[in-house]
Amino acid sequence: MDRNKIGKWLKQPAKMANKYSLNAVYFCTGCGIIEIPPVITARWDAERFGIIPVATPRQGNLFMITGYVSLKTLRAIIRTYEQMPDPKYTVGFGSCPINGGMYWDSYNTIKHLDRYIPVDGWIAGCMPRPEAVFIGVTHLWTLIEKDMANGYLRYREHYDQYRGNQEKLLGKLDWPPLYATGIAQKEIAA
Amino acid sequence: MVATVAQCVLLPVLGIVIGLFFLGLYRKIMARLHWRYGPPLIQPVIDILRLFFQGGMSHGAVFDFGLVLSLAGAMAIILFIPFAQWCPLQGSGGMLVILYLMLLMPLGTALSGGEAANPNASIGISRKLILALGYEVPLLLILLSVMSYYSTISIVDIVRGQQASVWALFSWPLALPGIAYILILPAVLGVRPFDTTTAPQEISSGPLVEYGGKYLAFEHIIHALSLFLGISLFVNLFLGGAANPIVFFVKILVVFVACVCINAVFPRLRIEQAVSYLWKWPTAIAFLGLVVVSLVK
Amino acid sequence: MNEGLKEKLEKAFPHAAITSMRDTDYVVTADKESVLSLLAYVKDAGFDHLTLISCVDWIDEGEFELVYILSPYMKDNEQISGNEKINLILKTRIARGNPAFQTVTHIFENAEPYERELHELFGVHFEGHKRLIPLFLERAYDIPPFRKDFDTRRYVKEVFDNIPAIQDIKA
Amino acid sequence: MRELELYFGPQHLGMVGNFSITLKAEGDRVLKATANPGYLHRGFEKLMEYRTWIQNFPLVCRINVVEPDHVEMAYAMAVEKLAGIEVPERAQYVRSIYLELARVGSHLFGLWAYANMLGFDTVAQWAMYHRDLVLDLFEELTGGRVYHIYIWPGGVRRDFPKGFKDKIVTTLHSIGGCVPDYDAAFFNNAIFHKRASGIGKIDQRRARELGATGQVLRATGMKYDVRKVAPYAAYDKVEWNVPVRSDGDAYSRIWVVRDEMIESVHMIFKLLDCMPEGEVFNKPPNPFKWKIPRGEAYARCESSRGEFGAYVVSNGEDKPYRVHFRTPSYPHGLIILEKLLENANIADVGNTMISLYVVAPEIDR
Repeated sequence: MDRNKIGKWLKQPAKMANKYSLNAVYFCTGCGIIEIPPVITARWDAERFGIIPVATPRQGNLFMITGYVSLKTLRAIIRTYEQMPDPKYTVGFGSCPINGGMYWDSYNTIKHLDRYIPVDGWIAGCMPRPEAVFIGVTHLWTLIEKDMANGYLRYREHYDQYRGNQEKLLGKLDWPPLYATGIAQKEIAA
Repeated sequence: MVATVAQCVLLPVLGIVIGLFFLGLYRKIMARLHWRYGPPLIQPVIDILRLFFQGGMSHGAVFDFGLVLSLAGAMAIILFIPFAQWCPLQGSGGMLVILYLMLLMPLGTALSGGEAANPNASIGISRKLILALGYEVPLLLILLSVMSYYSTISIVDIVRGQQASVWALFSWPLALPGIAYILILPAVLGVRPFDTTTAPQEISSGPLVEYGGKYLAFEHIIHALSLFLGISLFVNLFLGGAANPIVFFVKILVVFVACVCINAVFPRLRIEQAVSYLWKWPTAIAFLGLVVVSLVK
Repeated sequence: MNEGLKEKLEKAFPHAAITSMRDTDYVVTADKESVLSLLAYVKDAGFDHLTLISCVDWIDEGEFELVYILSPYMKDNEQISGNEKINLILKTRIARGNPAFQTVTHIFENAEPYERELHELFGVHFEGHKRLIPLFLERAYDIPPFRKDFDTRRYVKEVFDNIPAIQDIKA
Repeated sequence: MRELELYFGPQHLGMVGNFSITLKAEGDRVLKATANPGYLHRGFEKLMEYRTWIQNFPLVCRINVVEPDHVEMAYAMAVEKLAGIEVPERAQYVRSIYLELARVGSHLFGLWAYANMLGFDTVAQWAMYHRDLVLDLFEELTGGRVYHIYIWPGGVRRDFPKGFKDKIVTTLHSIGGCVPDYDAAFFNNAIFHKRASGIGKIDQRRARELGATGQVLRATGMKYDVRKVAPYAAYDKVEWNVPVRSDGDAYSRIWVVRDEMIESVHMIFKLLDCMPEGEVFNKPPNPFKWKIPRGEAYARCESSRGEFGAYVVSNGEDKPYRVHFRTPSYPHGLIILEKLLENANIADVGNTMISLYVVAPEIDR
């Protein structure tokens, strides 16, 4: 470790710790999950960068939406996302969560993931190769460094809109809102 | 007096440092056995740091209390187990206190995890308690035979007795309980094939399922401490302790690496298979050892 | 046996039309009253593996076509008799207006999820089925989505394209 | 004891694929298990009705993520049956080799999943590494790592590149050289035997009633393999065995998988030896104007989990009128799994599921 890096560690321990300890929630949301096992195992070894899968959302801080999101999965994704403690980062993986990809005319998959939960970064491709995952992660590092990976703050700020969009699609959600909604929400934002 | 107080403060810190080093080493060795490079050695420290900066969620007063109880229990045992020549509370109680305090760790986790009211957690806790029941039986027999052989309950005296002659593992009647201890050591440490308690693929890491943020960080520290404690106890009882901290460290390191290698080559057992294993061979050997020791004595 | 089976079927079920398409595919078209007995019959005749139950929406003719595809398991653990390569495609038509049919779960136990799926995606009701609960879908659709008059592209435009993007309040 | 309701999945480390099982449990014992699919439902067969015959190829391979090749094969065979297209002989051999490579890769993935489920990271990581070597072969052959879109009606998209034969042989030898390691570490491991034997036991009569195929059926002793009973591609050109076991539990299934992998590798070597020269592609008509005559066809092939079938109906248009895929995981995951999990131990839920090799996207489609 060079001196520069040690200096950074001393200055911004929180940021550095968040960067080098990305614990991914292992949620096989779509077909992109097929590239996650190679990424975390012997050939590509993501653990070099501190990325390991964890068992429950409470323990993780990186949420990879791997592939298309069907309506039933969206419900599970929202619940999982809301269970994760702050700060948390979301990465959309593959082209399907970006704009629907090849399922643009499917009646059961959502087209734009960022209208339902905040997304910090995208990795395009179908499938993205393991190298693309690493490039995505290094970009996420840059975003964390510059305080731009603030999806969880956006979620709190615009919770009214996010919850509105979710309920528009899934009907009345059967769990209480994570943050205050309505007028109280606007006060927080102000 | 000053020396004792200083040891009381420094030994738990030393325990945490060594425990975290072990966790890092564990991941590194496992990675190498998996044909991959592995994380940096300080990865557990980074993880814990990150968890302290992450918001956690408490599930009530008992949740916090159980965690503190667990941590306090672990810290307290360190003061009773000699680390080379340092053992601040050697005059008070010895092995019996250790036995009592060792129950605190699973109990605290059970209290705390049970408060989270997650079915996975309750299954994990019941598994943890059953496993503890499984290895406590042979462990008690082993400790009894060691104590009766050296006719003392003081662990420092046992270490001295071994340093005067030969390591207990290689002396005749005590070799039997020694072998039994080796057989149950993975269960005491909770490594494979006995990591049923936290089996992430079965019950989503069991008691830890609802922990996040700083609570999980504390759980990691407790885990690190328990690794350190389990191995220290074994080294003191059967590998002759050490007169020199560096020698002691080398000894626990060797035992730990052996345990990691065992961990790497086995899948995990089901809980009833684990208990039936623990109550069969280790218990039989430990019992035989106790009989032989009492006859020889 | 193949020719024998054809003759036997023709004898037992005079209303069923049997056409052999290729050397391995036999197509049997039957009216809906005789399907259950036909299925039971061919099951006894060796076709004991229900591979697939499918449904085709012939919207122009106002009918649903239920398709049962069967093939034989091996009689013996070791020996291949040569019949195993035959696929028996059994078809019947039901009215599209109020589609209902009897369940075949009492003949083939593995028909259960297939019928559940057809119930959900085509809206075909299977009488006597014990568990006709939703299988795949999360939202309720006015028209079951696999019917031909359900236009998924229009549906996507109406539903998904109407979800607004998140507006930044500060900006 | 208190009755618990447990959700095994969809967010779960032991769950491979986006699938969920709702368990009613009492202590460690499962009283009732309900499979809960649909997390991956995209309505493939509906989407295919909107696309031309050839446009559907990129779509169909997404039905099964682990092993897209057999889906391509089933669909291509059905289209060939409908349109009456002949396939050149060399293409049959190429297809066979390609499908067997896919089987090896898929079984290695299954081995990863199973070893990972038992907490046996070491073997899991080895298996995943070796699967990656197979994917490298695919990448050289087809340009895609996971989805290949290699089989087309009338043959395959391109011939083997120069020196590709040697690469296959080298790769398979390097994987095969590790079989003793796998045996010593995993297949002959006493604890693996303890964990797997007697789990998810199903006898042959019951397996037949419930529509089992693939290694679930072969683990009960029946030598039923579509490659053998209804040969397609070049499977009838070489000698090979169908590995079977008789106990019908998870242990037998995993051993059948292991034997199958070895058998596949041998088969690839034999096929490479007797591969004829010639064309590999009978070009079909212009895909944008290609109309296939009215009719229907059912084609099936043996995927690494069981019988994979495609039922295709054409009404004379340039698009399929109706397509329905018969996937092996469908009966395995929705019926057999539910039946096997009754009265099982909670620790064995994932164990049973992965030994049946349930792949979720195949069920939902």
